[in-house]
Amino acid sequence: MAEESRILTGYVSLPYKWAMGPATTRFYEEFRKKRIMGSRCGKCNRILVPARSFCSDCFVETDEWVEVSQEGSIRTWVLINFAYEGQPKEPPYILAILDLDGADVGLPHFVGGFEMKDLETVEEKVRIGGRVKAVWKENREGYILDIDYFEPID
Amino acid sequence: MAEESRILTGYVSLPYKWAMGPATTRFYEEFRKKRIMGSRCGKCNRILVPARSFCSDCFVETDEWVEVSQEGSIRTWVLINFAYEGQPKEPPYILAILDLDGADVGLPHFVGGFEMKDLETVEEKVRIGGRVKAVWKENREGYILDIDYFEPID
Amino acid sequence: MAQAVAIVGTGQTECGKRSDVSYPELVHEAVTRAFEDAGIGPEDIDAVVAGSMPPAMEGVNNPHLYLAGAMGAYGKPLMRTATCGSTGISLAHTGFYHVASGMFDTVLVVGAEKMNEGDPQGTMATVADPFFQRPFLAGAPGIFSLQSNEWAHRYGIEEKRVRMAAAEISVRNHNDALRNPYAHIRIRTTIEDVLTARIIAYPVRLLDVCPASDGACAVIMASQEKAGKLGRNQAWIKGVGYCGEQAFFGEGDKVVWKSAINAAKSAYDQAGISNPLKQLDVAEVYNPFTFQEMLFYECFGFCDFGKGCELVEQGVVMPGGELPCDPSGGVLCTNPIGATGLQRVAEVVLQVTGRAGDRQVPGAKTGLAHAMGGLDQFNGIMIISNEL
Amino acid sequence: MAQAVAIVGTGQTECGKRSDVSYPELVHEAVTRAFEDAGIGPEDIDAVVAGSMPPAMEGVNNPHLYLAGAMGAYGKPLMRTATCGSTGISLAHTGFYHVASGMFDTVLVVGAEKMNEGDPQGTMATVADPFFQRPFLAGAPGIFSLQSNEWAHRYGIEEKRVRMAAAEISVRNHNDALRNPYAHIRIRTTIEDVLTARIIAYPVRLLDVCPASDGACAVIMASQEKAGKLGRNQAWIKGVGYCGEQAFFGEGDKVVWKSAINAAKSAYDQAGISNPLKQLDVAEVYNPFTFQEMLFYECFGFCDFGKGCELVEQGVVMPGGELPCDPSGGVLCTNPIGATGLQRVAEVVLQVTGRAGDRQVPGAKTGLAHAMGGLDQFNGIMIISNEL
Ligand SMILES: [Zn+2]
Ligand SMILES: [Zn+2]
Repeated sequence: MAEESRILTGYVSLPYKWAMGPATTRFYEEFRKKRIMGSRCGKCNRILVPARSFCSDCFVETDEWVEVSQEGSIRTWVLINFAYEGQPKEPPYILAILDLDGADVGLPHFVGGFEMKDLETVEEKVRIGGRVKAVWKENREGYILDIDYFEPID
Repeated sequence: MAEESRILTGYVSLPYKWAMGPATTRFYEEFRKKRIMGSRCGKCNRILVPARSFCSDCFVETDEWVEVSQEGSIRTWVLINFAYEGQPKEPPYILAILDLDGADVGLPHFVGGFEMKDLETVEEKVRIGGRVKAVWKENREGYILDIDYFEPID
Repeated sequence: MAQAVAIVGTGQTECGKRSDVSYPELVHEAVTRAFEDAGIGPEDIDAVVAGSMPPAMEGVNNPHLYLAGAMGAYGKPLMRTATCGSTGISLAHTGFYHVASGMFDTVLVVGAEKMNEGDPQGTMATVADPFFQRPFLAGAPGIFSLQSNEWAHRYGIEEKRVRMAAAEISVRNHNDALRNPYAHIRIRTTIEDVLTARIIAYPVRLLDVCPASDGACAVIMASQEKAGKLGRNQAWIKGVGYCGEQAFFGEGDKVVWKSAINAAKSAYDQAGISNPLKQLDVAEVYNPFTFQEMLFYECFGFCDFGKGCELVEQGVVMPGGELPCDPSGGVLCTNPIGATGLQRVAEVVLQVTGRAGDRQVPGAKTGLAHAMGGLDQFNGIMIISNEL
Repeated sequence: MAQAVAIVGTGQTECGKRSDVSYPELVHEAVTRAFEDAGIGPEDIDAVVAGSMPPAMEGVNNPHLYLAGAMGAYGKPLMRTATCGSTGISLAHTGFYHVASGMFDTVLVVGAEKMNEGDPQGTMATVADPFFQRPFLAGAPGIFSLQSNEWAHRYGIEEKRVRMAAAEISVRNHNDALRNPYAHIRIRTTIEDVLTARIIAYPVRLLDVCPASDGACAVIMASQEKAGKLGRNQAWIKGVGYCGEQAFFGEGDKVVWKSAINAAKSAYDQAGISNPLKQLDVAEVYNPFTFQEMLFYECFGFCDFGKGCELVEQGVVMPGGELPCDPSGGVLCTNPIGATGLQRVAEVVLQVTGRAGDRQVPGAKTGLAHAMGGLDQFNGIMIISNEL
């Protein structure tokens, strides 16, 4: 008896109401209209995507909003092949950092639109530097997943 | 448009498997048999309830296990009258710290077994120093809620 | 004592339900104001110390990352300190150790919370172990009511008297909060209002309890040399104390409360304070619940044990009294938890540098800032003076 | 530099799936061993610094309370430091600032995690903001694979070569772990095993990835005076560095990686290190993923950028090489995250005091301990030597 150790199982579940603030609210209003917006930092001159209220590096407020392209190139990518709690889709799927044309920072998103049977079929479609284009969902809620994925276009 | 701030709602839900360790495992095996066990610290000589593997004050391992009484007195109590996520029962209910006979530390648990219409009816039954006795559930799982509540007995 | 550490700037946001901004934007607001107050910018900061409640409060599990840009932390050492309710004072201690070590000249310290983004009492119920205590922790009101009832019973203070003194504290705090531009709850209350408000967790009624607030507070600390170069308002950290107790709520004595007593004693010893009532000019006592504040008076040596009510009845801790407490309106009217302890520090800094506006305690030179956390197991103190 | 701070004791638990004990019991084990190693007891400790991952990892939201008794913290100042993956090194920094400030003579520093109590990758996905990044963070493997692929592509290192070097690192770590009584994964692997293991997140395969471990580590720090009185094994903290980046994963350059470069630079400057390959005798590089370790070699100045593979191929970072890395078996074989960075510190202490048993690097005098966290935004370093 003495040296046993039982396991107690349980869940912690909590609800959240995250306030977007004006910049993210506006960014997602534009998103519904299939526009990807960036904001320019007057100090370092970078176009930041997603558009935001202050520059991450410079601690100054951004003021100018500019639309960036829905096309860009793959900075880096990974094929996800394991499962975890709260995962947004069934593996396998591809995560990537994308450099959209006109933006100075990378955007994390999915690359998809083709069958991912095995690594070989994936490597035929996806490579660093490869070009991609946003594929929008029909019903858009004003959220990052309004873009279903970015599709390879070269 | 500019100054709106939308709310994004969501949930974070995660599963847990808490290892009890040998002391808590044994404590709850005894609990199933309706026995409340304490452990004695050889340094400060206190009987600690729930029984545990080391003394919270002295950083020494406890060795001797002793049964303590299922009766005790109310050190302090509170009538809970508000709701929150994950709450163990519908308010109103009474939380208390109980000094069980034979134990040197207090045990948090419910006081119940009577109707809690209003503060007046509650104050007739519950007072600091009042005597209580454990009321066990029929089906015990080896958990602190195997005691349904402590019932006033004076 | 260590080498001298000054507080050279403070910045606070307006508090309340701040769904007009995101959590990072809220923090950005406080930090911007701290920079303005100190007359410096992020380029002058050598390290950043940040903290909040357990991140389940906002559901973003790496808050010091989420908020990094909002604190101007890019390219800098960044530390996260988080001790639950006492986070704000632990943040101030961490910043103090950073500068006192001689490793950094200027450190930005930031505490923040957006309690309206989550379920505060649900989060607080999960601070306890899952084996024994979790079902019995009805958030903060449950814990503090247990303590208050035990305290009143121990000293045989009759209920009517305790409730009246608590009501006077509530009215005082609500009045003070009206003079603090950063405070959350801004209503004028009467004794009658407090005594007849809805019961939350007996004896605690609605106007005895703090709100769930969104807010942020930033404080800039500097070495003596750096502070001298800045040549602006300076307050000096004279003593710090913190003490912890057992994980089991029922184990310690929460009336003659060791962690509160010891935290104050350490800080007093360092600051050379032997008679706090005489030597302190202002005290920002962490008071999420009116009743609990009187218990702190006793543990901090403002009066003998069991005599907390008298300080209220005699006006000692009221505006114009010998030791006005919580001129900011206190935690009772504003509680963005991760910021709350640091707001106590910021208020004492404003008071001892004579910049507290309508709520200024005339001639305040030395003050006490306090915060408390855990399930009533942690207390932390900082003594701040306008003289080195 | 600040006043001298010694490490006078370390204690580690055996790591793995430790469901034989509760989380507090696990911590008690490490702390007991640290006291034994230093020849002191809890009564000699002036303050306790504790930390772990975001508490969602174990589902107990106030870990420093839950673990207070297990650390002998009753009646003492208690600080919680938590910076995600870099927690262990941030803990060591916090302990260092405590002692260096002159406020405390002897400080107990404790890092712990019980990753088998929760869902580690699910927890890690919630470290990111909910607005933009959360869906795209497939825990740690996703992030680190993105980084590794970008690194290899940037320098045109062919895939076969990278994978072979990574496999050699994996085999080295697994062999070393067999000589570390505290390590979790204890299997002998071959290059072939690593190259053909199941893909987790391409290019990362099962044997390129750290496990989810339960484990705890405790370190005792002391002032020079106190260390002298103890008169036992002493290691000295010669330099510390930490650097943070932007909250947005896609924003910074993760190849020429500013936070890693700057953290090392700060620590080197303090320690007087200009040629790390020559002046360091051992390095405990935080390597949850084989590929990433080579990137750290470059950022820490062990070689030029793009040349990380060469250090493996030429044996420089292998046992018997000029700078053996991760003789403990590293993070790759043992990763109780909140303890992991502190385990790096403890291993370097054991190495420079000549007490690392079968895995001792002969004559090691000075070593580097490292940890990393965030979504690849935080790096922290500590340089430790057997000479003051
Ligand atoms: Zn900029
Ligand atoms: Zn004992």
